[in-house]
Amino acid sequence: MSRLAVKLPGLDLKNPIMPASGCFGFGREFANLYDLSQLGAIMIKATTREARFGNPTPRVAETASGMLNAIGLQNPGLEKVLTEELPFLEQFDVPIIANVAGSQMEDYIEVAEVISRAPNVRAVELNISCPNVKEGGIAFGTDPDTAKALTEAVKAVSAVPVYVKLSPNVTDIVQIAEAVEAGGADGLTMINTLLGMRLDHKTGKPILANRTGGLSGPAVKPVALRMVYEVRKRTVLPIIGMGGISAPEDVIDFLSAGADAVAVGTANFINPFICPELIQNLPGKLDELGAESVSDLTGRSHLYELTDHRA
Amino acid sequence: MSRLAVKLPGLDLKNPIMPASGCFGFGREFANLYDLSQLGAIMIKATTREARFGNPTPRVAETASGMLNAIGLQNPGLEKVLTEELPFLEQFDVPIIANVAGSQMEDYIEVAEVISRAPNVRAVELNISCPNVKEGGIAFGTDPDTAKALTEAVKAVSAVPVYVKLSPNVTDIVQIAEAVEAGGADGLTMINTLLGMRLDHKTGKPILANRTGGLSGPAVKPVALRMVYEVRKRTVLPIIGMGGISAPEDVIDFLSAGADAVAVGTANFINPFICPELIQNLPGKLDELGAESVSDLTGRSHLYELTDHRA
Amino acid sequence: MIRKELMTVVRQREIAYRIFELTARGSIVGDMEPGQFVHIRPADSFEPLLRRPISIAAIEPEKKEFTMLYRTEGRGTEVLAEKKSGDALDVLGPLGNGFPVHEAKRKALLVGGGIGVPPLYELARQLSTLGVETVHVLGFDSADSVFYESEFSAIGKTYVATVDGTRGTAGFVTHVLEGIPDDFDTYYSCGPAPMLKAVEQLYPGKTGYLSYEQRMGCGIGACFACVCKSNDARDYVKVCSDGPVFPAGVVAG
Amino acid sequence: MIRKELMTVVRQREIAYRIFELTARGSIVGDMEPGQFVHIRPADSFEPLLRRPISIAAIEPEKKEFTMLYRTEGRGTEVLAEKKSGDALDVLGPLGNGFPVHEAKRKALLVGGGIGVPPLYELARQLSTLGVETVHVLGFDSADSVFYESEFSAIGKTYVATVDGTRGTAGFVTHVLEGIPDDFDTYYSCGPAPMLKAVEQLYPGKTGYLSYEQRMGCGIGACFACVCKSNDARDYVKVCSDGPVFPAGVVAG
Ligand SMILES: Cc1cc2nc3c(=O)[nH]c(=O)nc-3n(C[C@H](O)[C@H](O)[C@H](O)COP(=O)(O)OP(=O)(O)OC[C@H]3O[C@@H](n4cnc5c(N)ncnc54)[C@H](O)[C@@H]3O)c2cc1C
Ligand SMILES: Cc1cc2nc3c(=O)[nH]c(=O)nc-3n(C[C@H](O)[C@H](O)[C@H](O)COP(=O)(O)OP(=O)(O)OC[C@H]3O[C@@H](n4cnc5c(N)ncnc54)[C@H](O)[C@@H]3O)c2cc1C
Ligand SMILES: Cc1cc2nc3c(=O)[nH]c(=O)nc-3n(C[C@H](O)[C@H](O)[C@H](O)COP(=O)(O)O)c2cc1C
Ligand SMILES: Cc1cc2nc3c(=O)[nH]c(=O)nc-3n(C[C@H](O)[C@H](O)[C@H](O)COP(=O)(O)O)c2cc1C
Ligand code: FES
Ligand code: FES
Repeated sequence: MSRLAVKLPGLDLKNPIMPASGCFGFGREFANLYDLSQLGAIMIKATTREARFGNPTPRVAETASGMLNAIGLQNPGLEKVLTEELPFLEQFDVPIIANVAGSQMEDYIEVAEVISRAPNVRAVELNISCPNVKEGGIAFGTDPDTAKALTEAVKAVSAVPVYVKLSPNVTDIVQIAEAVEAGGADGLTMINTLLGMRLDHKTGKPILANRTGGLSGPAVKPVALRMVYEVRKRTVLPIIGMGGISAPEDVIDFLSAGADAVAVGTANFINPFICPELIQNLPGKLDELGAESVSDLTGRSHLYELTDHRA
Repeated sequence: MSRLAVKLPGLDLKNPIMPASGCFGFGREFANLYDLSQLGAIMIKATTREARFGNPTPRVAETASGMLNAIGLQNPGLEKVLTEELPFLEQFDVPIIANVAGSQMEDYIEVAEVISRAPNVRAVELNISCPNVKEGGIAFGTDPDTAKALTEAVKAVSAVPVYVKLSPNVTDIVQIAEAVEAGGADGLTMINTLLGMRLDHKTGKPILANRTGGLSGPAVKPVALRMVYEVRKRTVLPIIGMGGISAPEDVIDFLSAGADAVAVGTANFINPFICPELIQNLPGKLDELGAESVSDLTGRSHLYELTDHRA
Repeated sequence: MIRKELMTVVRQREIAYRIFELTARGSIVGDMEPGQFVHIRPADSFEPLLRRPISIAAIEPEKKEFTMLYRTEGRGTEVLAEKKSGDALDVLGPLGNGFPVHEAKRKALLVGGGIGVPPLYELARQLSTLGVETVHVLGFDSADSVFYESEFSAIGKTYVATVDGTRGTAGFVTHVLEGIPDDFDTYYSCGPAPMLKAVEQLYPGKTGYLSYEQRMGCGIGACFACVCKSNDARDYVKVCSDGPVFPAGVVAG
Repeated sequence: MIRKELMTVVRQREIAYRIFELTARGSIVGDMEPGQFVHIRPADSFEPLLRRPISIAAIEPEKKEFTMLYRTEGRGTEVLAEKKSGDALDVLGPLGNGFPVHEAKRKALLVGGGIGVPPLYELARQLSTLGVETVHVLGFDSADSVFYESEFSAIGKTYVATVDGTRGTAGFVTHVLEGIPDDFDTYYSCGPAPMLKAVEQLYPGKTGYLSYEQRMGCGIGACFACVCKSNDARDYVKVCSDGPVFPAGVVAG
């Protein structure tokens, strides 16, 4: 299996495949379906200081090749995550990446400081890109100075490496990536969802009670891939890429664009066995492409830069 | 037919349906398929001062429920558009909206000044959002000050109302809308394409010779709808909405979100008869919804603001 | 145990206006219980993308066949309606917790509205097999959307109500309920939320089980799409994994 | 005249490895000419979204039927390959300018590579009807992807080349061309761009027509997706509406 292995700050991944935050809960439901130790890592649902109920329902709506969600960071709160959810996951041989969210900078700092000391948490994922909450969330991820300051503050308290989850709802994602790099981030995860909306044709009323929601799934893959490609050119930070991954070819594409590992979100809803299936198919894909290891593919799209001449 | 009619600055539209710029050429090809006088208006292909060949091929690639294009503003140049293309369109009883692009501010000003005086051009559409050219294009559409300055300059020379075409590749589209409103824009058209990318799975090479391209089609509709909705809340300018429209329900959705009229792009490639078909179906749709006229539907999604109570 | 299986469509037909009856064969049928649901992928495509939750309406474990009854609403159910005998059907299931059949002792009232009627059919069959008398009150929009009236009638007394009065009692199921004796020990109901609320309020003293609907993502409890506020110690419940069937009183208005 | 029609699939079968022969019936067949193409919508879905350009391989105007031959490559052609007799086929066409059949006088050379072979078949039939002798040189990857060899042989002398040498001459069509007489007056060719270039360079003095491929959007000349630089007064040509067939020398390298 070592040809699938990927080493990133804090993370010794058996393979580059992991479920994305919010699409896998805290792993309990999927643990009934397969052995979670197969996974490269697990990105758990966003954790906030206090328990949150989230937004009113409906919270999801389908769109062409995609879906909107406005869950609103529902979670049982830091305390319960520490005492109930993380201990449950300790039975599996898999690194946990703790997605951390909050309304104010202090929230992020407090949650990161505490959760980063849980025995199986190997990295913190700073969620500065949730489009579905009124305060915090995306506001921290669209301004480079704020993003940098938050990264610095969390880095100062975290016992494990800090990955920052970038929002695609920005004019220049490279600028945000560079800002959090300057703030000391150990890695990037990207992308979170694109802000979108669906209406009831009959009434004109927004289908989501929250009115707007985050767009994910195959529809957003071209945008995600472009962003990974752009960011890869300009930072040296490791990237965990995501956005619309549902097949082995998608994994290859994200690696090619410059991701070191990938996360799978929406596809878990369509096929709950997607992560182990992707992991199983990966060696065959590498053979097909004549690649010895996953890292042989990382960033290969950038090789075409030099030879391509344009009018 | 008057229940379909819409009156906008410079534009007396028989109905709110028009082909979007770049998806209809200069109308010649579609004139062989149906009578262009049926259309609400025609947004012609971007015109630049000099002729442009555009980007190398491949210039299009399909994605999940969408397509990428990197045509690169190919057009025969202002002179030929004035002497060959616009005169051809004079035979039809349809207002022309001239999409204007350039590399520098002077280009925009010169083209707008001249083309706005062509007899059948009723409005100028400032394309400050083309993601597929190295200079100009999107650069003018992502910075509010530049967008405002360009709008002012073009307004000063244009003989017809000026609509500004907004890019979705920004952190805050409302900010850009407000800037061009302050610059004197008569209306907004939105959205242009989202920047995206597709790779060849086998080689990792970008499929488009230009590497990145603009994403359009049903995949982007949720993003477009959300942006129209947000902008509608904050400006009084008329909006021509677009992004993924391919069915009567899509037209209704854009009107509901706050558009005064709509444009159809990618769907012309899938069904070249889509515009007349949408026009024909619209009265039936109005009946179904109990609406007397198109304007009865405009902005109705915003009515739910006041009555909706959230936790 | 939740499994994902490519089942085989045995047959499909339209049994009422926009109402389809689809029977499929596969090994997960062995695990199914009345009131549970399956999560169906309408096509091997990104459009429609998500699975659709549909109740289990009838189970034939010996034949490994189950039947679902659904109304075409949008893209997903329309695509599903095109399936023909022999086609593959991508099913995730069985999901959720069904109706507790052993709660009813002597006589049970089953109240269904529209596409809430289907799960009551297998429930009625199993109750009847257990010797429980069942009374069925079924509400529909109109005569042309009534389905399974004779199937229910074959099991027990069946009342039909239609909103437009073109069949049975004119109005809602509550109009029927007000006119029939409440000599049952347990009631079971599935239908739109306002109907469930009304039924719950009619029989405050009885044991009752209500099956809820919510828009779903995963269908297995992982995405928090389908939550409802609850009246018990839990802050909230998930319709997909804590439900869809809840004892009366649990789900908050 | 370009029309959009829901044609009916008459039959479809796989005639070689990943090569499908699909025959459809409809009124637009009456307007078709060899070398033109149709723009097919693979499914009534957003995925695949765009139409796919496929050449017209055989025309039976009396029956209102035409045949296309295509190789499954990606999502669009895979979905197309699932069509069965009786299914609807959404066709836009006929598109583009075909081969000028009246240019050939006595003898014509037809050179096709892979999925460039199909349009040459109707061309060969029509030339033959006009009394023009045709010689066919067809290139494929491997023996299992060879198709229509006997159909072409029934019309005129036919040479096959395969890249891996498992059938006919080993190598490219150019290897065959170098070994046969150039006693034809006109040549026609369709295949990958490098092949067209090579053929063009082999016969600088002859009248020749080449059919090109490009990724397309609209297929009717409106979107500028399919342009090639040209050597003539026009700066560029559009493959879909100025082509796909061009006189040799027009399309720039
Ligand atoms: C537990 C459960 C059991 C159900 N059992 C049945 C049944 O037996 N028969 C039947 O006809 N219907 C049933 N439904 C409703 C059924 O799921 C929807 O009618 C169906 O999903 C509509 O899909 P669509 O693609 O046709 O509509 P669209 O409106 O195109 O669907 C778009 C999205 O909204 C969701 N959605 C739309 N309506 C509903 C709804 N009422 N409930 C939940 N999600 C919805 C879809 O799942 C999809 O994700 C059940 C719902 C639930 C939650
Ligand atoms: C004028 C013309 C005539 C053609 N005639 C035939 C024929 O008779 N038989 C045949 O097998 N093929 C033919 N082709 C090629 C055929 O169009 C492609 O193989 C097909 O579009 C691939 O679609 P896909 O969905 O399977 O592949 P995908 O790779 O999934 O397609 C993705 C997109 O790329 C485009 N694309 C991919 N490959 C090509 C290609 N080689 N040329 C143009 N567009 C492409 C598709 O149209 C689609 O828009 C022709 C192409 C052109 C331009
Ligand atoms: C239902 C749902 C809930 C999500 N919740 C979170 C979350 O709590 N924290 C977070 O960082 N991202 C969250 N996301 C975003 C995903 O982690 C991921 O970034 C995004 O969905 C793109 O990947 P995909 O297209 O594979 O789904 C959520 C996405 C979905 C669909
Ligand atoms: C092939 C292609 C070419 C385009 N060219 C232009 C252009 O020249 N000027 C412009 O303002 N927008 C151009 N656009 C953007 C469209 O006008 C429209 O804003 C966008 O495609 C979204 O609408 P749709 O989803 O209906 O296609 C182009 C789009 C496509 C697909
Ligand atoms: S649908 Fe995902 S938790 Fe219920
Ligand atoms: S495909 Fe649109 S111009 Fe040729």
